[in-house]
Amino acid sequence: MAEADFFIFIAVATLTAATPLLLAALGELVSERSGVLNLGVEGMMLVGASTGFAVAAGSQSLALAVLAAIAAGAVLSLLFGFLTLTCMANQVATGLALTIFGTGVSAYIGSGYTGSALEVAGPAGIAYLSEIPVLGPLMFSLEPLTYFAFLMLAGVWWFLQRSRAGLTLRAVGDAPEAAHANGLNVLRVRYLAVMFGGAMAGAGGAFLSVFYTPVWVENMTAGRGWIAIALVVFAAWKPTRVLFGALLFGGVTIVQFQVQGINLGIPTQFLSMLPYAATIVVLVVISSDRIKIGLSTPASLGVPFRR
Amino acid sequence: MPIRLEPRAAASRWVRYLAPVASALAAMIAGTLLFFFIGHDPAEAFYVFFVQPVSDLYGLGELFLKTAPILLCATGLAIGFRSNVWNIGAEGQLILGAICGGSLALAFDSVQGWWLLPAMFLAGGIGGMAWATVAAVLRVRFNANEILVTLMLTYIAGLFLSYLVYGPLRSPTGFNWPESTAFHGAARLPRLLDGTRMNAGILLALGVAVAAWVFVRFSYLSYQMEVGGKAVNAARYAGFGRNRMIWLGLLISGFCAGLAGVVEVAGTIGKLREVVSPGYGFAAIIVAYIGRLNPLAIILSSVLMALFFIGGEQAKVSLGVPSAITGIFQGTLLFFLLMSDLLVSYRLTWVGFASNSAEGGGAVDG
Amino acid sequence: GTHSANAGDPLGVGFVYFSPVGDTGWTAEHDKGRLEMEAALGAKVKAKIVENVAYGPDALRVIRQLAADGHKLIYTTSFGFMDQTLEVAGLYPDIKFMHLDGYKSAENMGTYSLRYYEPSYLAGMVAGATTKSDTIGYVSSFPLPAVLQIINGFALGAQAMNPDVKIKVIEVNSWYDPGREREATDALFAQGVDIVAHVTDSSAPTLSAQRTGKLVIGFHSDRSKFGPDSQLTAVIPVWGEFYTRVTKTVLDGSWTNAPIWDPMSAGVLAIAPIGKMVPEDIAAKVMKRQAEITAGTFHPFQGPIKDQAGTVRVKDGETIPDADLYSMNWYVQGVEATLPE
Amino acid sequence: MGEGPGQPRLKLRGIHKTYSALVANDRIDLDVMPSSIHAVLGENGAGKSTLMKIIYGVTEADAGTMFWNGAPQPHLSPARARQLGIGMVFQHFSLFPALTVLENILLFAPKGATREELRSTLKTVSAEYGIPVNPDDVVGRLGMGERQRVEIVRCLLQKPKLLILDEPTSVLTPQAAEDLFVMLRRLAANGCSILYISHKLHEVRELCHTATVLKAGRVVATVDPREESEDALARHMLGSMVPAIRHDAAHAGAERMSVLALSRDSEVAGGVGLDDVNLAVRCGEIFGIAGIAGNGQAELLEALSGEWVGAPAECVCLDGAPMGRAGVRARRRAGLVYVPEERLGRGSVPGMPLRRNSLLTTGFANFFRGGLIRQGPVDAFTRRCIEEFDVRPADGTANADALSGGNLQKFIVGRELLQSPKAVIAAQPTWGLDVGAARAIRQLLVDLREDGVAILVVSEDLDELFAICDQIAVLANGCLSEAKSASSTSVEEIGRLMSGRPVAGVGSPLQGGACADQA
Ligand SMILES: Nc1ncnc2c1ncn2[C@@H]1O[C@H](COP(=O)(O)OP(=O)(O)OP(=O)(O)O)[C@@H](O)[C@H]1O
Ligand SMILES: Nc1ncnc2c1ncn2[C@@H]1O[C@H](COP(=O)(O)OP(=O)(O)OP(=O)(O)O)[C@@H](O)[C@H]1O
Ligand SMILES: [Mg+2]
Ligand SMILES: [Mg+2]
Repeated sequence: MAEADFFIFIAVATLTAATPLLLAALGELVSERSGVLNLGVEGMMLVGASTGFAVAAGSQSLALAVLAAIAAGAVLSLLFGFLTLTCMANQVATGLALTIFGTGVSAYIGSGYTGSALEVAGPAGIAYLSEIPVLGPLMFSLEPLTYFAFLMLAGVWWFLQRSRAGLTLRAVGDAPEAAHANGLNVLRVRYLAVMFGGAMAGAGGAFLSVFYTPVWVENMTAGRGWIAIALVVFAAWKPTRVLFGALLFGGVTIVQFQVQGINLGIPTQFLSMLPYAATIVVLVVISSDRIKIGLSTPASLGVPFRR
Repeated sequence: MPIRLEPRAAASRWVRYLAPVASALAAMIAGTLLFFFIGHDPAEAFYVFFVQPVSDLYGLGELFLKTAPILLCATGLAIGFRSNVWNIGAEGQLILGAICGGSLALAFDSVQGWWLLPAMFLAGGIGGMAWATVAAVLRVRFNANEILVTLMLTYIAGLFLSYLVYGPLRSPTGFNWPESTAFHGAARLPRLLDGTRMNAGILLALGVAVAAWVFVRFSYLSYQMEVGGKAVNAARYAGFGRNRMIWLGLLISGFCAGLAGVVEVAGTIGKLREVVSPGYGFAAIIVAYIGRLNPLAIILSSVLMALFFIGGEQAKVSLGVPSAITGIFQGTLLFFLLMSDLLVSYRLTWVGFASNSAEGGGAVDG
Repeated sequence: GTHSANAGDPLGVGFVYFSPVGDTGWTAEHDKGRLEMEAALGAKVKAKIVENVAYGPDALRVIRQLAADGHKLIYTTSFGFMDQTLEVAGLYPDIKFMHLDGYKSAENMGTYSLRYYEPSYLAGMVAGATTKSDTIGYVSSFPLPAVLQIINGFALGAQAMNPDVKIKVIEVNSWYDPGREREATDALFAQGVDIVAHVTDSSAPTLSAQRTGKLVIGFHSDRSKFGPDSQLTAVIPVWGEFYTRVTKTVLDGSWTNAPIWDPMSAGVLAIAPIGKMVPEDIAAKVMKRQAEITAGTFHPFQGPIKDQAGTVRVKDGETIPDADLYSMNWYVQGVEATLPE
Repeated sequence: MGEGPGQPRLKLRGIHKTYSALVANDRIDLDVMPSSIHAVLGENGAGKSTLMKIIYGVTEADAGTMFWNGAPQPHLSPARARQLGIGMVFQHFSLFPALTVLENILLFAPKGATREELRSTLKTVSAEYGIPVNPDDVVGRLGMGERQRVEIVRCLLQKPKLLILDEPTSVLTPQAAEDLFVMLRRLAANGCSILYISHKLHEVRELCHTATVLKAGRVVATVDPREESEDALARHMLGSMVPAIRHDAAHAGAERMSVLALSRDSEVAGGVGLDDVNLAVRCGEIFGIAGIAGNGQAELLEALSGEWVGAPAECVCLDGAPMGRAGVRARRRAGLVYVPEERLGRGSVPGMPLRRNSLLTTGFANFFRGGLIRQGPVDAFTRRCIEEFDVRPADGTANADALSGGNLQKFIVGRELLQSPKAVIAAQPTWGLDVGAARAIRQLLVDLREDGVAILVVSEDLDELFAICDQIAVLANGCLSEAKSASSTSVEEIGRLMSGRPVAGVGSPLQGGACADQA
């Protein structure tokens, strides 16, 4: 039984650690499928985190906090959209600038909240259902945003594969000139996609500061925004594969602490390197099939569209 | 919209030079407004941020002290960026440079030769280059995106340095604190001016920048790299191997960042410690852009960035402004610059509200 | 420019913090202390703080600016400011500098730190008496002597109440990283410990314990409001006491650069009120031991003490010399962790 | 409203469009009658595509009105145009390569249309017009001809009343073009109007009922092309006679460039590899390789130019020396120059001025000193290139992307030919160029041949190949047919080989099976 508990713990912890990655990566995936490479995920997550925390601390409402974080991420992505879509600025450079800007803005928003924490309720989860053995804790004791992330995963999958709007989005990412020539509003589609990316990054950030720790601290995303971008590449721009990537990285993060706890004598710094090293390894494995990666990359990714 | 964008036949030379200056001015105005809104006298804030830090010799020394590592990193990055090699892990390469250069200093702590410093720089440069090599191999051989790889390697480098200073390189006399022994005289960069901390690192950085300018402006190799950056197929057609360009872009920037690492540990810090850079490698990315990837302009933008750092600190001490403002400021500056890029290659034409104007035609036909 | 202070002017006191002043945690406690000091000394002092100052060379400009602005006493509240404090101290011989947790000093620069291992021993007693799993988790930051003192003190306290207790340590390589602190805490709970203690700065371990219904020993601040059902007790500094005393010595001219390593008896350390889940008799035992420590009749590192390998480090009947304590680089028996060579 | 017999279906009045100082359409009036196949002719940059895009609502005119069945249409957009019954087949960029055929069609289907409905309508329409398409094919894997069929079917599904085709035949074999004409005539017979743009004047004469000629954005003539000669049409367009290409009898010399048993796989997804390709080009000879792009052309060109060096050295020889493993620049030093198909982004670097683009492939010793570039000699070379090849604007500081396709092509050809080559490879040298520009470039190649240079031309345009080549072979499905002398073969024969079919027949040209079919 103890073993089972242990594995259930690992599973729940992995799902939880994967949540912010899943959220941010899904947003970035949609943005990239429309042809816009937004490297500012880290900055948008941070602003989402600090805004979410500030609103949660002020209003005591977690739902309001998440909504505010979503709005903050979307607003920041709008700035990115204005620069890259309307002003046709280089997307890589603008994304980097957004990360720097977002880091500063988040630190400013959060400056009054350092060291404070949100009071947590008891164990999270859905009453009664979470008490079902094994399945209960696995399925019904997760954070609300984890369910939301799964909902979004299904939603994004449905949107891209089944809906007309999703078809339009893919078309815009594939051949914006053709889309424009046929009367699709490329910029509008891309603005919306970028804003969705920002909103999801904001939600991912809020998950960290409002549910996960729940504490605000500068730079608290600690590279998760970048890992989310990497996940999109791993996933070959397919939503379902993003889930596997997110679980893998959530899992590595959790397991490295377990390894420390078991005390194998590996220097802790090396264990802490694991998630980053794993990112590189998986990136290499996925990317090395050039033809495959080339086929699944949205054709216009990173290329500014001029009307 | 009453304004229409029209492409210029040749990028405007005037606008090209004026744009960064105008962006910097716009960012400063935006910054002062920002101070106004958070309740500070904008004039005072402006003075504290941009003038006070450099109003005496000591301050100027600090300015150049900070300029050196930024300039080194940014110069190297610019060369890579010109060929679309997105090394954003100069910070990690800087750390590796510091580790290699610093280890050499520690290994020869009883030797007093003049050659020690040059050897440290060589080791540091090679260290930075080695770190960039990982990204280059993975990019060339396995097609792995260098943005992500160099960034992940930065986190790894930081942890590796942490491991070293808690473990093998920890000073035996430092009560187990995570620091190496202090470097001895021959392993330290000489100070240039009494009463300041400014050291010879700035001379090295300036030398590298000028050399980089000659390289970028006149060399055939740099021309080839630029072609690779602007049109991959044209480079292939011309026989400029893309892989060679990726290697060069990463190795040069890695080498420069490694040098910056040695400048920090042999100059400013004087030992190895957990943190050897407050983000010079990341700041350098913006600096390279503000300098429009031109090494001479990057000298100016590095000084500007150093001023931002010091001014931000000064504002924190004198006005109690949170240091987050500096990041906001840097981001704003970069935004303005990116926006002004538009004006270099497009002309804004006022077409008025009345006319039946429209967006330009799509590139539907050749 | 440099101000020359008149006799009647208040004493300018500068505080350099490495993180923003917050609600709880390291810097928050220092700043609470600063406020108490100002309240106690009134118009005689005028304090100024600079927060979020990065360790290393950049700190020099900040410390120097505080000195140039006429502050006559400057506290630099983190080890990372050591070299810079020393350098500025050399430039301003008539200003007094106090650096926390370092080992370098000068004519006008003293060092100070607190004997955290004493309250930590007491917290260990609480945990050792409460644990049902006989294993207690520790979320550690870095394997520094100051941290090892705390963990070892804790382990000895726990073993005093329950000889079978083991301590599992996970390092998060940071003083303050709520995400990793949470993950480490959860990992420890998953491995079957029922109590986690930490030498990190955030409330994440407390929140984690509260959420999972487990127990926690707080650090730096009394975080019972975040863990009303989970905080057994917490190890906390009382800086107000300290800063008032030292600032007074500068005011009356009795300041010296003699290193300060204050014990509990100086009133600068405490444990937070013991939680109601701990039985009265145990709490009483702990309070009795606290009295002994304060009275100087008990030393947590009182032999015999064996290290992990079983080697006797402190012989029976002896107490550990301060010098050994200060450079401690070993764990006591029962602690499960590896130290870098 | 109403659709009277005498009423034009489409009526343009005073359509005006400027780009900065440039007038692309200058107060254009145009009437298109029901059932008429109406050609729009003009040299490069005359404003034909601009006008079509205005009709389709992609581009908004500065002034002027469009009438549809007599009713003015103030706010046009592609969606509105499709509603009216206007369909457009663009020359490029109008399909989405990553989507399937069905998805491409679904994208612009009326609201509420389901995949299943579309699938069945698609089946009916493609059967009705004899255009086979598979709804589940990913467009990116289709050949150019097939893509165009998808595009036409996409228009037909909307039951268009006006179909616009902008240079549709440049990617078709003569037979496929013939099939297209049959279909267009059938459409017209059913009452559909057709606007047809082409630089191939003989096609226009064969197909169209009316031709409107544009020059510098203005309508200069409206004629019945069936009653004009090609020269007369060209004269309308250019305002002057187009000199015929002088082409003397071959006096070929020694073998200069040869390919021996070259086989390779393609490196792009869906690309066609090469299967045992053999060819030899002699001095003073133009060797033409006909075929539709995507049949191994890119792969062969890469192997010849040195961009791909995976073959044994003996597979490619220059002047008898094995060069299969030599890089691009080594081959250039051996006297080989190459004019690629893609002008911008391959033959030249966008965002770089011409004076920097001159350096791309030239390596004259006086251009360099110790690894540094001497801009002086490079500028002199650029000026010479601009003058001798009549590049407009005559400004070395203009960016490559600011030049029109024809002028950029002249610059690239000039840059290559001024290097006194021994051998020239030219891919689609006049693709998309108007009659005047095309003849100028063809003449340059012919002149070079007179000087004893070996020239290899890869082209889809059989008129071009027959106008200048001495030998012609066909590359289809990665196999190169035996070379025939141009005088001993015919457009029909080559066309058949291009479609990969030994005899004329029905079927899909590009799915045509293995190489054995050609034997
Ligand atoms: N979006 C645009 N911005 C600026 N100028 C344009 C734009 N589109 C077209 N032009 C210019 O307008 C003129 C007419 O172009 P258009 O494409 O209509 O010519 P065309 O007759 O179709 O030529 P071609 O035979 O080469 O296809 C050209 O000089 C072209 O450079
Ligand atoms: N197209 C050219 N024609 C003639 N000489 C050239 C050409 N390109 C370069 N060169 C000369 O060759 C010199 C050597 O160039 P480099 O060594 O870089 O070529 P390479 O790498 O050997 O070429 P490749 O890899 O194609 O063999 C150049 O400095 C230049 O003077
Ligand atoms: Mg056209
Ligand atoms: Mg070579």
